[in-house]
Amino acid sequence: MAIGLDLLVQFFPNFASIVLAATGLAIIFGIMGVINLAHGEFIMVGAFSTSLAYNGGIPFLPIDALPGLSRLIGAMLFAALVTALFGLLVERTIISGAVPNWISERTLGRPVVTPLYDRLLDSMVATWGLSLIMVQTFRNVFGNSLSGVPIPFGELSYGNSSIGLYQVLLAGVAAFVLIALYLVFVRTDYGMRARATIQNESMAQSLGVNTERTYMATFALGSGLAGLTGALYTPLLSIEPGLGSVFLVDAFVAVVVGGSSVVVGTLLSGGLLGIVDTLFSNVYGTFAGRIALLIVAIVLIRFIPQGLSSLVERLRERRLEVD
Amino acid sequence: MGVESDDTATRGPLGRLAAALHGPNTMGNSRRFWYLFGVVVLLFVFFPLYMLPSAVTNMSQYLSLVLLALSLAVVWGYTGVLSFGQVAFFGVAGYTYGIVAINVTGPLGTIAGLVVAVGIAALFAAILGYFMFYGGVSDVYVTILTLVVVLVLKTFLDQTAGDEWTIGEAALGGFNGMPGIPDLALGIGEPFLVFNDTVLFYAALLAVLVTYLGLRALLNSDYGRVMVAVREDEDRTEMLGYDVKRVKLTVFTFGGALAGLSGVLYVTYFNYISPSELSLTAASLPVIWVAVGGRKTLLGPIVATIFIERLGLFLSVNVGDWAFVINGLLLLVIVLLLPEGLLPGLRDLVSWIGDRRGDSDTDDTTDPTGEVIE
Amino acid sequence: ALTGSGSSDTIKLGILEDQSGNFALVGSPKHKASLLAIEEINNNGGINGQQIEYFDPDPQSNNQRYLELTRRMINQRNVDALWAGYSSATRETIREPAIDPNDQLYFYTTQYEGGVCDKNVFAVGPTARQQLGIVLPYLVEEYGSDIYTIAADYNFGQLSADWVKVLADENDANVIGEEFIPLSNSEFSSTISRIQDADPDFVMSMLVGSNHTSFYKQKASAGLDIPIGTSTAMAQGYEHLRLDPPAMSNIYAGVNYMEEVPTNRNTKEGGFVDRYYEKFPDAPYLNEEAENNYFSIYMYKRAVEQAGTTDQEEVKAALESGITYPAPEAPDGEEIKLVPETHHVNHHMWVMRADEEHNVEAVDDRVIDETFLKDTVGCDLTSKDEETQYTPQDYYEEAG
Amino acid sequence: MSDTADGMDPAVKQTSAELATGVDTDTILQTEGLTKRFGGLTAIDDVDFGVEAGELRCLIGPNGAGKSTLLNLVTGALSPSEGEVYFEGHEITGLDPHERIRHGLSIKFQVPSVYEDLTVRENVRLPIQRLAAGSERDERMADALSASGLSAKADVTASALSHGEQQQLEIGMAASLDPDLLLLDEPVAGLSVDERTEIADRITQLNAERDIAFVVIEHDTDFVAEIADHITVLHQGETFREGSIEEIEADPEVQRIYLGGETDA
Amino acid sequence: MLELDGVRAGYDSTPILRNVDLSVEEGEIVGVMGKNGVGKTTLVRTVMGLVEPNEGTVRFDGRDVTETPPHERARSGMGYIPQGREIFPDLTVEQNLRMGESINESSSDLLYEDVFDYFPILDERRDQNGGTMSGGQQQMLAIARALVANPDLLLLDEPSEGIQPSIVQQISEDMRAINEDLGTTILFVEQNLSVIRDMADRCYAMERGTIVDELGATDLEDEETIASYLAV
Ligand SMILES: Nc1ncnc2c1ncn2[C@@H]1O[C@H](COP(=O)(O)OP(=O)(O)OP(=O)(O)O)[C@@H](O)[C@H]1O
Ligand SMILES: Nc1ncnc2c1ncn2[C@@H]1O[C@H](COP(=O)(O)OP(=O)(O)OP(=O)(O)O)[C@@H](O)[C@H]1O
Ligand SMILES: NC(N)=O
Ligand SMILES: [Mg+2]
Ligand SMILES: [Mg+2]
Repeated sequence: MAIGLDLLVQFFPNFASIVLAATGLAIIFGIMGVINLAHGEFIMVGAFSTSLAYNGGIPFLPIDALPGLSRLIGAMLFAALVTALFGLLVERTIISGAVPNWISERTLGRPVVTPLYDRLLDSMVATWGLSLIMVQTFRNVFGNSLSGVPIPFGELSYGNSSIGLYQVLLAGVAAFVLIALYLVFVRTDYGMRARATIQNESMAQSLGVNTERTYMATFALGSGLAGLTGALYTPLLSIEPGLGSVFLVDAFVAVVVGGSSVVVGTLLSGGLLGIVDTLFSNVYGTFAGRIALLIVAIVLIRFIPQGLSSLVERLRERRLEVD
Repeated sequence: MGVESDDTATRGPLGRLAAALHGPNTMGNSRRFWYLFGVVVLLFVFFPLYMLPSAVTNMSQYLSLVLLALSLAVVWGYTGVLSFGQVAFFGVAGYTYGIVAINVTGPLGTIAGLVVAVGIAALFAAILGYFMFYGGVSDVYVTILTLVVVLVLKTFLDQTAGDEWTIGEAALGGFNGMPGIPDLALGIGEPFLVFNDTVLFYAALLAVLVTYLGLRALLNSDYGRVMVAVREDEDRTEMLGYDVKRVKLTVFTFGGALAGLSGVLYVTYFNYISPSELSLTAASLPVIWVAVGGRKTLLGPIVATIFIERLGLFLSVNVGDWAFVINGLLLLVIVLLLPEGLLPGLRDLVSWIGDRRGDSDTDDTTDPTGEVIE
Repeated sequence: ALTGSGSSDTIKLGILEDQSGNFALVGSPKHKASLLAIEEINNNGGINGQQIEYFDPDPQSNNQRYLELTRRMINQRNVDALWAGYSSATRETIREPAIDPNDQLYFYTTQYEGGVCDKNVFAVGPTARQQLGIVLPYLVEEYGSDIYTIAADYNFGQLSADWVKVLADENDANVIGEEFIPLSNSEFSSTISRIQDADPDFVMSMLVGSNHTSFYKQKASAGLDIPIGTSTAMAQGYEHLRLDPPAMSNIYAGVNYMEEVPTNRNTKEGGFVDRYYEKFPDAPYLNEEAENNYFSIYMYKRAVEQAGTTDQEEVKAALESGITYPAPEAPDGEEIKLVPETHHVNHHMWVMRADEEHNVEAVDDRVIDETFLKDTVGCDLTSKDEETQYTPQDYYEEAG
Repeated sequence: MSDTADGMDPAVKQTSAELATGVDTDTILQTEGLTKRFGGLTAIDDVDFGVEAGELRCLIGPNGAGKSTLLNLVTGALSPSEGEVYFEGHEITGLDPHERIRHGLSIKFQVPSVYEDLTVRENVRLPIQRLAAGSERDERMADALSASGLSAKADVTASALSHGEQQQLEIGMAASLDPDLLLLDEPVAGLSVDERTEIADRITQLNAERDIAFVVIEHDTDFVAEIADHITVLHQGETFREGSIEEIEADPEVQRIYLGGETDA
Repeated sequence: MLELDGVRAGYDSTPILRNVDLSVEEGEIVGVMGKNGVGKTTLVRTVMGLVEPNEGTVRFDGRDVTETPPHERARSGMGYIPQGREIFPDLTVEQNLRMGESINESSSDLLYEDVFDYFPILDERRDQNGGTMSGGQQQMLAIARALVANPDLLLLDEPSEGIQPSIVQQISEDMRAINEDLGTTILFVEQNLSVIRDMADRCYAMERGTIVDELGATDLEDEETIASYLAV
């Protein structure tokens, strides 16, 4: 019983960290066909922005003057926004090549950059370069570390153990993010149009989709979510330029294990991998948790290469069959 | 695959060699290329004469990494299987060589180490490849799966510091790695040739040369054409009667062996190996070398590997703080401006400029009703 | 041993410390303190009248780069002595292929697991046995005998955990739980819950690196309020300044040095701390390894002066003659001593405690000798040239 | 290269023996009870489809009748829900596509599928290099190129070919595998009138001279009329009618479900 | 409704269209015919804005749209049925149809009923992925997708390709009906004699990237004339 409760409580932070690490990456990967190896650094931008805003490091923006919890929430929202805007900048300059092409068309008379959309491998190399640039630029500009942010909310006691309430609440935030995304994808045509755009860009244009705006919005949304993740983890982490690398691997594994559907896939992979991690970490130690998570990922990719969300689709088809 | 040899009997041995090395799948089919190639090879052969010893040993390191790049060029560039896991075979071979060579002393031990290491790397690749290709894993899923395999290995090796991880005389050594790995050597009992310093350089140079020429021959052979066909369209190739899974498995295994050879040369350069060879950064480097150089070429990855590695050293000596930034910018610029890679990009640029010069005449004189369209 | 190039009238030192990459946080104070020592020496007339020339390319926390640069330092720059590297993995990367074949005089200054017995290597940082040897007995005395060990899951952590067991035995305490955490882990709730279940008197933490820093924040937010002894936190990565209080509250670090060590040489006006911040006003912290770089450059100076030459074999011999130095870690009138047989240092060790406000104060201090190499395995580089690293396996073999 | 290895499989032997007693030995392709379901949809429903050696068969039927699916089941691109496929007396149901190809099957897909980034010559070389070497290979490549009308474009990359040229190239590649049975899925869709004639000629010629049996799917009734010996109409996954072109065109049910009120002149 | 004036266009540096002049009046059905590779598809893509002219102007509904991106042309009323279907393979049939809804922003009526009436299979298969539909079914889906939002101008590139004969006939009839009932202007490309004859009010003949002839209603009665433009 106590063990069961322990496992349940431990599951929440694991679930939260996998889901929050993965959503931004999943959207950019699933919808734009861009593998963002700088995803961890986008998370880092979120964390740095939160820390700077919270500690009064942003000129003309007195977030540090806000009282209590609103100071933290203000800093986090600000960070998500900053990262989204930063993502927009990256999209325009690197991913779409729009800015360099605008320049080259006026000087050389022709575009020089082919957009990285749906070029998985090229986008990997380019964003790898971006990640090198970001980590070291932040190091040079902000130093090797920034001062942190306290963890709010205190502790949650259960049995003879306790855990930071904040870490448990993060699971709620992760669930909220998934629900919000679900609504965005289901209630609006945005998700459908975005998927159509990546499947056949010129046809989507011919049907009235402003594909350029779709890409910009998608990348900004994915970046904003990465920024939010960084913001949410600022209280828990030591704020250093390299902090993003912790998230990258889990995010990748979760995205691939989840499959093509961003919301369902991330939910399922966060759930399953979270359970595996919790179970093995608790029973056999952290190393076992880590290895078990990776090995489960390998087995899943091998046996369900289309991802966990394809299982749901198959179930849906099964139902159609019965109808 | 039971493919017959080319019809070259009439051209004599030299002609046959030339025919074997030429074809649509590799860059550099002109006479001018081979002159240039000869000059570059000579520059390398005399490298120790005009360079400092540290430059020579560093170059042997780059040359052994070139083999790793080539292994990925074959697997990814020519067969379309993007493995993020070449460093796994590299690392496994490195550790295996260390274990064997530390335990079996003397030159024979090192040679046995080499053979066993390359064999284990190939076997590992074969098992992994079988698991993936015969299980229908493809595309980006291969990429991620191989990456996860690397991370599992690294996570495992990081915690092997304890005494229980000592194999014979060789301790795996955890994060700190396995020191004391002997140089490769030839001889029975007493070594008469030890592969260190300049000797290692020549060994690595020879390995790269042989590999390059051998791969040229392979890629322009019937089998090489099937590899390219698999890259271009797996279904079509299957429907021409080729066993696509087996081709992928064979190439992947071969790539594993080549990466393994690279790993062995590399650890004999360091006399040491540690799990950092299996980090995410290390795993991505071969992808970057090959992507930057031009994945559908052999020369591209060779040039890019040496260039990028040497540049890294240059920047860390001369630039300091902003070295990573410059390095990153360079990658970005190359991928964005030359998506086919450095060498093909330069080639296209040269021909584009040539075209522009030629074109500017014809453009002006094109008759609006002229036969422009075929 | 040297074929000096044109400018043989200077003494050449190679300083390979991480200014960028993963270890920059701990590496850049090492780099800075080295420059401070060199500048001070040059301003005071150099060594035997010769000015020091230094080469300090950035190895970027990359072991491959370390080896390339080490070779370059040796072959191209002909350095007379080399300071290089933070992690033990880095040291091992360069030791066998570059340091030993060239008999290069090499200072490794990081606090480490111990055991290197190599005629070319001067491992002048404190060893795990020295650091744990001051803090563990203190905590047993203060809080009780049940110890829970958490350590980074790699060599340093595993060997440190072994030393905790050895020292627990010596102090009639018991290790009631032991847990190793992969370096990539930054989620500690299950660890925290296990500690709470075990209910020890105190925790020994040998967590390493920025991921593990999260532990201190997370245990505070979980309300785990327990004394923690450590050899890794605060002195290297100044967590007490980087983390919001009370994350580091009630943490006891066993160290040979940190910025707050209350000696006159250190904190008095014009002392080490002042001189450091005068030269580097924006530097975030002056850490344990920085002091080790600093004093070892001065020890090198003394050795050269004693030998009357920069010939590396003669300098090594001079260093093996029982060189001492009034390092900032030691109180007035005391000099720390380089042990000739082991090339290690008998440091003046401190127990430094952080309170709820993260103010740090010294609660205990004394000299602790490095006994493992000398007494247990019998490393004696003055009589036998060796190039070995001993592990606690050797301890158990030798000491039962 | 050859398929002699299969003779050693006792199971196959037995099946072919069974087959030999019951079925006309001239039958090179036979499906038995072949069924393919996609979710709730039965795309192919218990189909027994047979083709004689040397025959030129057309397979027609409404959109979605299951024609492409049937070919995919024969080549192994899809695996059946039920039923078996026999080729030249051997059961091939469980074999990989490449093994079936080596038994003497060959296909041109509905969507043109050539190696777009390779030259025409490399495209043609791939099927041939498996079967021939030396001067024989060169000859066969030259023949294949000229038969496809692409000798002049041998060094052009296939992506630069027109739609019709790509169709010709793909037929040429499929034919150069020396198949006993060649499956063509809509070979003239999107082609102009004269190109249709060329392809019709090509098919009849291959059929007559090399004795290759064909199954051709096509919606162009004029084209079907021009080439077919025998026609099978597929409808809702089942064989609906079989017969000569005249019989089929005259069948009011076929007119209703497929041809429309009046057929093209 | 649509007017091309001196249009030159091509891919990269390869010129394809040379000096194309063409106009379609409101409510007309105009065909374009010509052999493979003469540039018919390029012409339609230029009208849609997917190929940018190097010279000349494209006018739609009285406005110069030469520089207007395709999505704006679509929203202002152009419906496009490309050669080769270009169905979104991983969207369901229903989603593919919904993608067509943004065509012609000015008209709010959606013609799902009519469309399902023409192609009942699409109604039956709403939840099937577009990419798994048969070739002909995809062609129907492509036509339906462009029709749902009631475009002012319909661009059809070989609509009969891969479709069974009875439905080919039906499509010609349906197009005429749409044209009459809704006033939709149609520009189409075809190889199929009978479709051209049944549908077109007027027809342009293309050769080597340029318009070489125009066939009126009477010319179109005569199959020989049509065939001569389609054959060698
Ligand atoms: N993967 C699949 N999932 C679901 N349904 C499928 C799948 N593949 C094919 N179908 C359905 O099976 C039926 C048969 O399709 P098939 O492609 O064989 O038709 P066809 O006779 O070739 O038609 P066409 O003449 O239009 O090419 C169609 O209704 C199609 O929608
Ligand atoms: N994306 C492209 N890049 C370069 N050339 C192209 C491209 N698309 C078409 N072409 C070339 O432009 C020419 C005209 O092509 P287009 O598709 O417009 O012909 P078409 O008249 O529609 O032919 P079809 O009847 O076969 O559909 C052809 O020579 C073709 O090879
Ligand atoms: N020496 C260490 N901390 O690796
Ligand atoms: Mg079909
Ligand atoms: Mg066309």
